[in-house]
Amino acid sequence: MTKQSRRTEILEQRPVNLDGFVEEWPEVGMVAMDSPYDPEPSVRVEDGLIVEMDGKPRAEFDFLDQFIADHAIDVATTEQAMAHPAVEIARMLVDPAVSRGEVLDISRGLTPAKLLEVVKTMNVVEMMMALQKMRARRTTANQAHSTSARDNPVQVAAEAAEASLRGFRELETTLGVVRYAPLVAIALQVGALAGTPGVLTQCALEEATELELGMRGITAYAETISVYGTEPVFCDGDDTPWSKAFLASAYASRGIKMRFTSGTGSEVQMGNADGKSMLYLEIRCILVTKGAGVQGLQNGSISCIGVPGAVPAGIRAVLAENLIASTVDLECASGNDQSFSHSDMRRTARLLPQLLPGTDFVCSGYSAVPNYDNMFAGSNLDSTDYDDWNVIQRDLQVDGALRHVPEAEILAARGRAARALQGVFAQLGLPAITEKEIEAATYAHGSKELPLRDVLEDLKAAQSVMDRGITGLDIIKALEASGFTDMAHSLLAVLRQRVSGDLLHTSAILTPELETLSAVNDANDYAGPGTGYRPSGARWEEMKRLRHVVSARNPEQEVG
Amino acid sequence: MALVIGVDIGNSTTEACVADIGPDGSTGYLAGALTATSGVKGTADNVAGVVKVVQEVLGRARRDPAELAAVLVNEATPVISGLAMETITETIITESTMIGHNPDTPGGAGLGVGTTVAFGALGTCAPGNTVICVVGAGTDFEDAAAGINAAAARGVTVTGAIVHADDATLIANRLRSPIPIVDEVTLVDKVPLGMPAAVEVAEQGRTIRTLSNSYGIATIFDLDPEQTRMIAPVARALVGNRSAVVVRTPSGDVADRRIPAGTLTLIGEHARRSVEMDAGAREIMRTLRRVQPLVDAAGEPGTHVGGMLATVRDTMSELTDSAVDGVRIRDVLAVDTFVPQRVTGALAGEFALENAVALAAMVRTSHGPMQALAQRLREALEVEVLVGGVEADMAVLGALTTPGTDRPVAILDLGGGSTDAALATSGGVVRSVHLAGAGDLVTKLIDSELGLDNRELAEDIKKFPLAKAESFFHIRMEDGTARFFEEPLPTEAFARVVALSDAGLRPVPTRHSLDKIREVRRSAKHKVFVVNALRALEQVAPGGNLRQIGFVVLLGGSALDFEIPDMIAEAVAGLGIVCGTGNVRGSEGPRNAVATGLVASHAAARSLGVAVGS
Amino acid sequence: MAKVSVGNRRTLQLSERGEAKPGTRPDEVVIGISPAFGDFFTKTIVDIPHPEVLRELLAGIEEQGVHARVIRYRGGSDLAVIAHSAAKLSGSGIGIGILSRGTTMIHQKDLVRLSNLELFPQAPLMDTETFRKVGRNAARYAKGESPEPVPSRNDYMARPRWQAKAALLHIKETEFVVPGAAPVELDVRIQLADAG
Amino acid sequence: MTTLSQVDLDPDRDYPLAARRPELLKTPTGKRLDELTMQAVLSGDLAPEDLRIAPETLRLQAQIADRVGRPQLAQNFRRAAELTALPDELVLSIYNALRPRASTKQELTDIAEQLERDYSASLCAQLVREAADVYERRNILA
Repeated sequence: MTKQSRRTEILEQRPVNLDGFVEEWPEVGMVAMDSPYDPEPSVRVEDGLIVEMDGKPRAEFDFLDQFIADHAIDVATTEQAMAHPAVEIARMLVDPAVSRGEVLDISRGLTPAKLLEVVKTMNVVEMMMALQKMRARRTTANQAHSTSARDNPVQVAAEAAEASLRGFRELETTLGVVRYAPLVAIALQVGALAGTPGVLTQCALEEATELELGMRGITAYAETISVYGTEPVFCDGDDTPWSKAFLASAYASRGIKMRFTSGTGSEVQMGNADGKSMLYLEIRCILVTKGAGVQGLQNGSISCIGVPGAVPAGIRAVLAENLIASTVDLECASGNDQSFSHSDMRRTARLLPQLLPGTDFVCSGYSAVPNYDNMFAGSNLDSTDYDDWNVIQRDLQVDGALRHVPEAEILAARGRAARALQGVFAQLGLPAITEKEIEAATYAHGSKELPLRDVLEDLKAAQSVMDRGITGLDIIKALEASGFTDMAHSLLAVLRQRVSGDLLHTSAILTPELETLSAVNDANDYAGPGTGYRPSGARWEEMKRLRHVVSARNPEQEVG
Repeated sequence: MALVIGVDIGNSTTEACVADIGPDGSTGYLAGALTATSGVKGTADNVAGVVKVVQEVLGRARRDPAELAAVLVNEATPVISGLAMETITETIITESTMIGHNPDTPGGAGLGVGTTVAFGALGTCAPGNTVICVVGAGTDFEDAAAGINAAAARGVTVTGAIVHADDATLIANRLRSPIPIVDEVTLVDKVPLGMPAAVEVAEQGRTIRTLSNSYGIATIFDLDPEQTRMIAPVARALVGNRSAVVVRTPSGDVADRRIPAGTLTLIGEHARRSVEMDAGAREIMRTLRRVQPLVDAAGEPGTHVGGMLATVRDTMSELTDSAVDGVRIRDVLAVDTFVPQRVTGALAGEFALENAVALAAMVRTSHGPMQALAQRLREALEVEVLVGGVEADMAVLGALTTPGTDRPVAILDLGGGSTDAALATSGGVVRSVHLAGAGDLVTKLIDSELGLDNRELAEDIKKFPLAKAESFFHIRMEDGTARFFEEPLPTEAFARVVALSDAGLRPVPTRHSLDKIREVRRSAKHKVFVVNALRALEQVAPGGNLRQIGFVVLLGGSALDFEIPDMIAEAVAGLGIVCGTGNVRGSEGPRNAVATGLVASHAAARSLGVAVGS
Repeated sequence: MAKVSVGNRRTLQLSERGEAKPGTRPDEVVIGISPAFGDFFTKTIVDIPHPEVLRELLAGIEEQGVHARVIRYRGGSDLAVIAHSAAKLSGSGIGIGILSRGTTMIHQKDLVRLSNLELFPQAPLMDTETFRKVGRNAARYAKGESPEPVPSRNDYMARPRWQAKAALLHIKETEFVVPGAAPVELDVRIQLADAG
Repeated sequence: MTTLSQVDLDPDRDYPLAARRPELLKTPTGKRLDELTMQAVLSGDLAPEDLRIAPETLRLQAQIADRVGRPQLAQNFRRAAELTALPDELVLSIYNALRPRASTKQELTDIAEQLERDYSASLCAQLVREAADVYERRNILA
């Protein structure tokens, strides 16, 4: 064996060397955003119809091209918009003197290749500048996963309560054993109510069940509606832009908020990238989403993060996809939701481009449970990273939408969530939750510390929830009857939202005061230094608090 | 006419029956309904279930709640049952004298005798030695075969091999002259070296002959009668195996040890007796008969049974808000069973079926908080609620609506937690009894005897017939017939034993054959339901004489089982008893008896002008 | 994750014997290897040499007393297609499909292509022991037994390490596809490499 | 009296409708927002149908989306308004029919006709017809 230096030996052991890195191969699409095979931007309109786009005549359009040309791009302004040089549009994106609205006037007419050309002229700092302005909602927010390796509803409820208390405005769950879904979805909803009011919840399942839980008011929004950037992969997913657009209308027709999901790398991962760069294909997904009339998109590579993460400038491309979603006026839940790296340093570096400028949801799934309990296969951040996150927010004075909460409050909320779920289960005739389970769920870090449940009884009960037609109204009644009146009221308020449809607008969330905040009434107004959203006042005071801060008044003590 | 509803709050289901009653007591039954009982029977938690079933039955009869004259509720007394199991034997192998597991694929066939030698030391064996080769972890099968061939070429007689990996066939296929090989011996390092040993492998489909025979072992190792006596347990432990190894060590042995499992104290009205749990179910039940009627029971603290009896007592005391020492265990049922357990000291992860005793116990209060429950019901339903009728009386009245029945009639209510019986003589006297042990115990026995550790699966095995998916398009049912499908079966069912559940084919992921699973299922049902049926009938029969009973009507959820009613009928067939599953009001099957009885009783009272509660 | 490597002790010689024909023996399992297995590619994604992979699959089958045949599928690089074709050529109806990177599947001829009996999707977790068990289970299905599925393993940190390499390997393998080409029967010789 | 379709909304002034213009909102069952109280839930006066969105409300929200420059979102709300009349199962079955290789051109045309004829859902019908044409050209019909 050749002799190795001690330095090399130590470097070899660094966690970052457990990550995988590969060379680019543009011919097959293994390239982030800079490929000689991506098309040149172009557009031609005849009689109100786009007849050529990005060098391709209409007759050769695949179904994504046609959907984008006919639904996403503004035919009236496209030729004018495309006439602007890419670098000029990029400068408008970066320049604080150009308003968000002025950028939108141009971006609504841009083709996929043009949008790609624009971001290719930008480095990550410029992209962050642009994202800060283009984000749809003025106030940032965050989303968490609350799942359990054993699908334990008591754990999911307690974790949801803690997450809700720590500041997440959306909570998502999914299952190991799918049949558990109704119980876990109820647990997520009840738990979220025990933290702060107004947290929206969802349960990722196959389309029909997910829609049914939503229609019954057991969940409040939907997200796992995937779109892809090439025709064969879209078809492999058993969908087309038209089927997805129809599904989007179906959700809106029931007053339920929803967003699509896509991300760089999925097409090359499936070996069908059509020789195009990952970002070009992702831009097609973004425009399909726009064309379908969906208010928002979860993107940032998501479950394929290992692919862009392995090629040069891949994480720059991931930032670019978030930026483009915002630039075409969509809500963006910006990834950071899947296990990404063995290296803590690299995990943080991958996070900062979304955290620093702020996005509508900085994480589209921060794991509120330890990663071993994360049924979405792990996240970039988990429940052991809470304190790090809070310190970074405080160090840089950027709002990642979380806060430090004293232990006593967390225990109270977790206990209350478990107890409320005990009441709801009892009222609905579902399997009992014992005092021991409540105690364990209150103090646990993960599912390993909870008593095992009788899975047979739980699964039977889960089926009965579906058979008996239990709805959100039944949960309200059960909460009220168990003495959790405040929680009953806030759930009714959430359900009442679907009558008004206010939450269907771009980037809508409910505040803890149960007010709707969306890109309509809380539109991003960033216009350079001194403007836009920046943490101040009570929120900044809240962000200053950490687990351990030495008191200035008496340095022998800690505050908070 | 008055519209009334009879409601029976049972342990697991709440049933209702709605009827119009004329002034003369004439009764027009309109509909029945059933829902899950909310909370423990006889407590205020039942309100939700009662309200639900009342709404449902009215809906079915298409009648307006406003018309309702009264709701009749049975005197529901809380019944709680508990289950526990104690393993009472343990197989221990000392000094690694034998390996007796059944690897799927041992190699070669026949008997080899020689001195154990490590594979690595095979090269140092002198020509003329007769050896058994011990191949440890990490040795490749080609290397092992080459080594054995080389030793044989040098004149070392290798008569058999003991191997760590699943390599026996692979090695045997590469030997110039085949030898018996036992493989998958996980702790092969613990096999004593330099000791006389024998390896035996039987042909496929056969079992070993020599090592399972004490005299066979005595012949091989040249044992005297005293030594043969010592080795006898080894031979016994190897009976039925396809392959085995016996190593003769100075003090090696196989022991079948009894584990002290604590005592159970049974307190009767007149006597009090203790019985050791490890004496087995027969002895426990015999002791129970001696002290009957049972007033209370206690288990030794620190044992499973002691813990279970204490939990049952605590739960009941909490529910009825009474002192713990006021709660009495009113019946126990002990059942002999087996639990697959890893053998202590074994080298190949061998399992032995250890003996165990399962115990079901139940408590029953004399009366629950019925008046409080009735008051809550009045408020919830806004209608008169009458509590009336002893449950057993009502059940008999309901059962008698089964076409073809007459007094004297006994009913057997086969539930989840308890088996209840009542007898109505021709004179109208009703005697009743509640026994521990029913459907839940059957599930537990199936679960532990098959080593499933999955109650949901055990429940499906209990409830549904079995089949084996022989191809993607047909299954072989447990009765031997084939059933064909147009659409291919689900992948997870392929080549597996499946339970034909409501929700489709449910694979049973074990190595057990269909016959074995069926046998365990049927014997569990027999040990619980047939035993309890006879026990119950004995206790209610006049003078304990079963022949005095004319008719037995089976009621309750387990009376819907596909084989339990037949098993009970068969057991009482010789006693001149007509036994069958009830068909309440000629339409409800074994359901709705108490609810129907409540209505019937109310109608009778009304015709006499003494309606309950008026 | 432990580094899995067993060195290059053995060599693999695969000689083509013409188009693969359906088998008639009811006691056989057919192993279908991907276009570049043991050819352009020599080891799995975690560097297990292909001779060892094939040897373990074959040993698992032989230990059960079942006969094995090996074919190369040339017309595609989709694992389900390869495994299903192997199953359809197998006298017992049971086939194993394996890709160069190590992803493996047990298939049965009557199943729809997109289904399978057992799938081992995470190539980085496939070690020699697992390949042996795959061979064993396939043989046991062929004998009409009900083997317990080989326990599937999962590692949420596999994504950052292997996701991109797996994609590259897949694309590369696809380059060796000869559209429309029939599967060919192979003679397999696995030998110890010459010492020194 | 002005009908809802004549209401002229100003996003700055009128959004969110629940807080700013509750008088414009009714459930499909004709209930006002302030009738959706806890009292009503507990007394059983509220059914799940009372917590659904009405087609008129979706059209008001479409107006807001248009006014803030989101024509596609507005169009989605208008399609959704049409779908409020369809039972859940029908919605799901049309979605399934729109999957690749799931339907023939005739089947999709029939669905479009049914949408127009039975539910006056002309926007949705148009989407389905458009899909049928594209699917034919891209060869993904059944």
